Amino acid sequence: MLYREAGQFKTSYQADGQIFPIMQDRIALLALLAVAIVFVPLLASPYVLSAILIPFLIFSLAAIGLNILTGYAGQLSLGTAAFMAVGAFASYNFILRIPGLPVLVAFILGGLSAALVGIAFGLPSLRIRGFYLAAATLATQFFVVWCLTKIPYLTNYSTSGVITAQPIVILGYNFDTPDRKYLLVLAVVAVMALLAKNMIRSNVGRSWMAVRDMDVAAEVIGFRLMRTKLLAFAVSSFYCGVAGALYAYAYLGTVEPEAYNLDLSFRILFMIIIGGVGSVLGSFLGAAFIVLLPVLLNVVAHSLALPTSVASNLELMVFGALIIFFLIVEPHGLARLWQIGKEKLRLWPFPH
Amino acid sequence: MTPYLSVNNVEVIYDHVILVLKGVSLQVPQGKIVALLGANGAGKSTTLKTISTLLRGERGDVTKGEVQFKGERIDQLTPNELVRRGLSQVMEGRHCFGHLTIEENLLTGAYTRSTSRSELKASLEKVYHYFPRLRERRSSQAGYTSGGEQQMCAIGRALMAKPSMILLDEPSMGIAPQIVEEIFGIVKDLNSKENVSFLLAEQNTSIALRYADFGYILENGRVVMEGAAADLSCNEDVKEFYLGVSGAGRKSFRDMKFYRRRKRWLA
Amino acid sequence: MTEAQMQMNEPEAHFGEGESAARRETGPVILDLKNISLSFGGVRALTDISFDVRQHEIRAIIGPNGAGKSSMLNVINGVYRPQQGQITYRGEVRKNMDCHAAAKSGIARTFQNIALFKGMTVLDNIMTGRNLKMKSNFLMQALYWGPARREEIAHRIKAEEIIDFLEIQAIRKTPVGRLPYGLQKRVELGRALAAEPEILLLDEPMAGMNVEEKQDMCRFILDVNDQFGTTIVLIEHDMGVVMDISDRVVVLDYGKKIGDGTPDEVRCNQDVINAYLGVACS
Amino acid sequence: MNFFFEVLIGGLLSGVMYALVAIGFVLIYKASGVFNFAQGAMVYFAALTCVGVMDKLGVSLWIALPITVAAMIVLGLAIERVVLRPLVNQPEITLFMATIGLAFFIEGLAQLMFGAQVRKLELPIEDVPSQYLMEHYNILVSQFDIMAAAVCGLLVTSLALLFSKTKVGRALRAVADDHQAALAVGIPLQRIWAVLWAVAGIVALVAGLLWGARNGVQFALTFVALKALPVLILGGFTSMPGAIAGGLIIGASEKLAEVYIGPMVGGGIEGWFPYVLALLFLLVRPEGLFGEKIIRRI
Amino acid sequence: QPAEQYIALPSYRVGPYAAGGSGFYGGIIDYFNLVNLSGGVNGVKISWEECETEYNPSRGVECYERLKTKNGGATLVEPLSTGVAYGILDRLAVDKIPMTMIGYGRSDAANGKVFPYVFPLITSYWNQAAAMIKYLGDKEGGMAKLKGKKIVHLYHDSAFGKEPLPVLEALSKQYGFELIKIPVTPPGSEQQSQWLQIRQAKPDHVILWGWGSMNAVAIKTAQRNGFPREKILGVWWAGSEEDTVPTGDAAKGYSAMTFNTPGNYPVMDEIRKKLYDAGKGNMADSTRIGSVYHMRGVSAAILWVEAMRTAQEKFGKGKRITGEQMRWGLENLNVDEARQKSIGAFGMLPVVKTSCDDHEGSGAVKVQQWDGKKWNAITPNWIVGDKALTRKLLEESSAAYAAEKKITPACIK
Ligand SMILES: Nc1ncnc2c1ncn2[C@@H]1O[C@H](COP(=O)(O)OP(=O)(O)OP(=O)(O)O)[C@@H](O)[C@H]1O
Ligand SMILES: Nc1ncnc2c1ncn2[C@@H]1O[C@H](COP(=O)(O)OP(=O)(O)OP(=O)(O)O)[C@@H](O)[C@H]1O
Ligand SMILES: [Mg+2]
Ligand SMILES: [Mg+2]
Repeated sequence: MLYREAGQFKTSYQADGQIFPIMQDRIALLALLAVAIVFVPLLASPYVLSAILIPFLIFSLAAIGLNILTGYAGQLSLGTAAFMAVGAFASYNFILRIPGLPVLVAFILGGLSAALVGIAFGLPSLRIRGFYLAAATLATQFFVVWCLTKIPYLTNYSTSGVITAQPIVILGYNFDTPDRKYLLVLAVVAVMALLAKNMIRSNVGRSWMAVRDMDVAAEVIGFRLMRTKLLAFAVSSFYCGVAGALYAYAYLGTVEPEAYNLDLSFRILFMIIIGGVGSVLGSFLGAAFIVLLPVLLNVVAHSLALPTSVASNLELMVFGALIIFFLIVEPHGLARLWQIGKEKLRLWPFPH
Repeated sequence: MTPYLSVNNVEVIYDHVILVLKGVSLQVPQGKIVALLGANGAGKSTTLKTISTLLRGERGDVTKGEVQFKGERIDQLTPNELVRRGLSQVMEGRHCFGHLTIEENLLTGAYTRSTSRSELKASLEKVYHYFPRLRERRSSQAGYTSGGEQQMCAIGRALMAKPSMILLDEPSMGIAPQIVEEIFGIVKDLNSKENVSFLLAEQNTSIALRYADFGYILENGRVVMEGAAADLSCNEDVKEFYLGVSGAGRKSFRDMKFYRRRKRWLA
Repeated sequence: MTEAQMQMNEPEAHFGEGESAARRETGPVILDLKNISLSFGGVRALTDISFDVRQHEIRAIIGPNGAGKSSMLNVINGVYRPQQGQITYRGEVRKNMDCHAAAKSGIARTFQNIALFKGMTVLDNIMTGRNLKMKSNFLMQALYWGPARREEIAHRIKAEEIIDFLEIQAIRKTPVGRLPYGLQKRVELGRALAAEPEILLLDEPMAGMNVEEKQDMCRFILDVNDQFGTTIVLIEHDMGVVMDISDRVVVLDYGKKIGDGTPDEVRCNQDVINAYLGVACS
Repeated sequence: MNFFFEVLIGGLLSGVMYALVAIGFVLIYKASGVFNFAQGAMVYFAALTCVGVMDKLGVSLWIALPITVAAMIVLGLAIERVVLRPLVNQPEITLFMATIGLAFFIEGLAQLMFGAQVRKLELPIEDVPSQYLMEHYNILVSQFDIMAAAVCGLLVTSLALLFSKTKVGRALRAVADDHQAALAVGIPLQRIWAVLWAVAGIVALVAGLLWGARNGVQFALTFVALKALPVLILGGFTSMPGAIAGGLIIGASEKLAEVYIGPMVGGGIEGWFPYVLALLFLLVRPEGLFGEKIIRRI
Repeated sequence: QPAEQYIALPSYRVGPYAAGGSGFYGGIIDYFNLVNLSGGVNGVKISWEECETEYNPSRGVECYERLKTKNGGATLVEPLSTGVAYGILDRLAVDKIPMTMIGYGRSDAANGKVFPYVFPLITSYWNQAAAMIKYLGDKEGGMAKLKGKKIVHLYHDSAFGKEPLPVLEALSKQYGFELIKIPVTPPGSEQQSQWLQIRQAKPDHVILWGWGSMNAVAIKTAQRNGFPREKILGVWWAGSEEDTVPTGDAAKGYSAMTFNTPGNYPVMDEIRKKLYDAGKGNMADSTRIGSVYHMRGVSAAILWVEAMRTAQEKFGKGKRITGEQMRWGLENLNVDEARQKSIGAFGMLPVVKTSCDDHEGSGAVKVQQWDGKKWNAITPNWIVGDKALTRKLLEESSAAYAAEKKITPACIK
């Protein structure tokens, strides 16, 4: 009986348009944020911070980016990692070449560069659809990584094409320990997730979803396909670009272009599909799932004391099997599962 | 007499939470036409999908009750098995195979039959005879044909399986009045000549009751009324809400009153 | 020949007999189609069709299946480009429409095979109808602040009016994919209305409804027509509805126009009876 | 000029090898609308099973082959039962995703059974330049490639006939359009899918044998799927002949590009060039050369 | 309970590089077990934990972070993956855990003043490249004979393949041979066009700078195009059984670099006898004992164990040493011939002697050739290339890194 909508009347459309119309949800979210900001850095070990939470947040951000494109605007993309790479390498170059440029501004510029690349590679989406487009986005993936290995300027003429992220210093404050990095990433991700939520509940978001659900009808209603799709590509790439920059600066440190390979694109794609296509919450759930599951499996496999090669292969198999299992249980992802859970809770204790 | 098809106290839930059918029971005797009437969202299509076991693909679950066809339980069978046993469904909303031509669409309908080429040809001819428009469009991809043509195609496709019982979901939707009459003519024809039984969900109540032997009225997932078709069409409420006639005969759509009296069965 | 005659006859026909026509005022011609021809490969969907629509009238298009009715609507709002012909809309002559321009100049429509945005809620679907009226840019929307927020709320109020009007308050937050067919049609009408169109094109808005629901739908259509003066072009197979609510009727068959006039005229036109109605007028 | 022809022919023949993998994709896509990302893993699985059986049981290729065919059939049946059946009528992307999960599973399974080390696979035909062509035309073509081309042609012809001429073929195309309606007309989706995936498994085996003999049986075989993708989009997901045509075009042009354009831009363009080429093609024909048009009608 | 020396092994045993990973880590663990059987390092047993990285940087970092704090803290780490190594490079100095990069990674990391915690032991890519040219020169009959020759550098188009370019280019200028660079896009499962180009160019030598499946394909494609394998010289990542066996006879006559002399050694016999015969071997497939990757793993483990010994001598025999002390041990390593003999690995690897300036410790390599069944060393002596040149490059490159990272180069005492 704790989770009830009843009795919470909305007296204005403004109140009804809130991101979390149910009060319990709002309280829960605020509590979660408070914990994430205050308690987590105090209590979590550096391992949890730097090996679990930071990548989780970064991947969530990239997943939100991909979700904007694939989940909301319906354009299946396999080139996420390429946009992340653009973000990272562009940020690196901006900081390198513009002395005194604030790091956050560099991240934004990196994101914008990714957005430009996104627009360029989004152009074909006006004609190409579905899996054809997905396969075509691989062109982005391979081409961008190729450019990064081929153009020495981009890697500051490092012989092997590897870049080393500069220290993150904001207003003289050095974000060098796991907890500081964590807080920075958390702030960026929280703000950007909020912005994404806002976009999705206003006209841009609706235009994306309209194009996704039925592009001909969307056009008849007055949305411009080109503008809508390209905007989706731009915004999505921007998100991925910032995520890519964080991936380099707050997580890996020293990176080669190969770190942004197809594999990464696929991992982000898993996240949104497992988490829930077309759901910001799903991006987080999916990222958590994909980051945690292998760790969990690894730990379990070790505790079983299996021979390592058997354990590794079993891990892979269980990972694949779990993906399938979750899809069968709920094809719309963890976010839907969550939602159904809430609906059940709302009806509780009556079954229907 | 055991009914040909019987649905006993079926309860259906979509998505684990949305309860749609709340204990529906109905019977179709052999060789009869039974109409299933009801407002939008009453659960007619859901009932038909429950019978043809197509619910599984739409994340619907039958949580209670059972369905029997020719005296056997069928709720666990596959649709393929059902079609083989003679139970075909025409789905709501056409569902033609867009990339196949009209003729190929029709031929897939005969998938379960292992017949000679000439027999197949005869069946095809019969469908073309019923729907001359299809003959003209036989080699166009179904995805490009008009709404009505697709509807005809869907009905024709079900006929190709030579079923002994057909579930028809809104056959008249989007069809020109003349053809609607023809479709019902075909239904009657098959029913009387080939002893095919029908369960039809239909919104065009007047014509449905005209051709049916028996009718059920579904509201909010419950059967609220059942009876011989003739009796139903005399019922005051049915007349007012489903046939659009009340005391003073048929009313123009132009001068509808804004407030209506409550249906008696809701009382 | 007959076609030309009919066009000549129209004004009188309009204000002549027929109680419905007499009672209603319609304005000047707002949309005029001349000699439209459209074919797909070998299929001639429309052959040399001309007709007009007057402001504030309810214009029905009827005809057998595959006659080209939906294609006609598609031509009017720019989904299909006719090979020949000319469209005059509000005095402007064009060879063909372009979807976006049509929407912008006040043409809205519903579709025969419902074309709602399946993954969105009813409210969001209706809000999409208002997109052309939204001005704030996407950065403001992302911040959801100031003008963008005010705008969103203003439009929300409009959308709620439509929801009230169509009596679908209870389902506003339901994803449309889950709704029964009839309600989806209603939502689609709502989405079209949200654009506050000048001309509303309705493609079989009452298919798959029972009489009660059709009555509701008719009431909505008539109300829109009355209250907002919206011109309506309607395709429908239910002759009861067509004859009762439309001012003038065009009849198509095999892509050709075989009749045009008031419901009563059309009902007694022998060509129309042969091709479509099947029953002689009483 | 001779060099040009060598590059061209070499490219065409590589293209055939790509097509071999693409056929497996097309088979499944055309017949069920599933974009099977596990095709590469199946190729690896098939080849590894074959050499693994030879190794572990110490039998010859001719005995290992039927055993592997049986294994692929079992795999196909299992996939239908466990993965596809519960996912009937789900969105394309969900099915696509499921095949990625499947790919992981199959890769893990294969390595678990037969180990991760690289093995050699020797077919009775050697991968050396054909003497005959060398002497008579002074053109260098491996006899292995000629055989691969023949096998590929045979597969494509028979599968294309299956689709266009038989009742099952028609049913398969119907399934790809609309699962629910296919069920409604009584097409036994499950049985058909099982058969189909078994056949796809056998096609994967053929590809696996040829690729494995060429490159060694190793994990990297799963990557040949990446080579097949541009072939697919160029030829069209739904066309068997498209797979061949796409393969030839991609193979030839990527080789020519690498040799003649590559040096100008620093080389290594083979990775993205086929994709960009396919993309350009798609701009003209969004469904690939021979793919079925995507129907967008309202 | 006696203290254990804990080592973190972010390994990979699935995925495209599983063959190499399982051999290498198998070798390491086999040697650890062997040492533990005889009582450990002065009584200190070695413990270790593996974590599957799938050769993927982000999983590798997670593994590192997870492993590093276990069992009282890791004192050494070896990911055998350039990407993973880069991902944890910055963390090492903070965590005070040394990392070895045996035969891979950035060559300039040999400068201990800039990379105090990184040890590209035995030899780096730059020294390998220099040694390759030295070998080719000797084969031609003197470095002067290289003038006018054509050498193709067929490389994996990634950081790894591009790493030797500065050295090769400098040497090409110095000796006047023509260097033709032909990249292969990873994973390199199709190389027809590259080999046609090579055939067209008619080079005197081809350097095969490949990794993973690319190598077998290269050899096979060379055969298809009738290019003699004798003219191909691979790097040490292209010189294992995994690269040649799958090609069948095609690899006969192909040679490659190595830092292990193929052959049998007492230490390998011991592993065979004490571990595998007792069913305690780490590798599933016992035919792979003594394979290139396996031996490479054993060599790595030998060096680590020697570093522990060295450190224990300074910081207390029989005590568990810390990461910092391990770092010191690695930096003051001296595995000379006598030491090798006593281990039972004489000649199996070059003499390794490290210092703060030189974290590499050797730079010597051998060339081995595939006879269709196994690898045989074809250079009796260890080859060392132009070390002055590589030293110069190393200074420049590490100085640039230090500047970028704002590090003041200095030796840690
Ligand atoms: N896939 C689904 N998921 C959730 N709810 C559904 C689904 N399909 C149908 N429903 C709900 O089930 C109820 C009954 O729907 P059904 O389609 O059976 O009605 P119907 O009587 O056929 O209506 P109509 O006359 O409009 O076709 C409706 O309220 C609908 O919202
Ligand atoms: N995009 C298209 N490509 C090919 N043929 C088309 C296309 N659109 C319509 N047609 C054909 O044009 C003809 C007219 O179709 P239209 O949809 O306009 O019919 P309609 O009058 O709306 O029929 P219904 O009442 O059945 O909806 C049909 O025969 C149809 O097959
Ligand atoms: Mg229905
Ligand atoms: Mg129509």
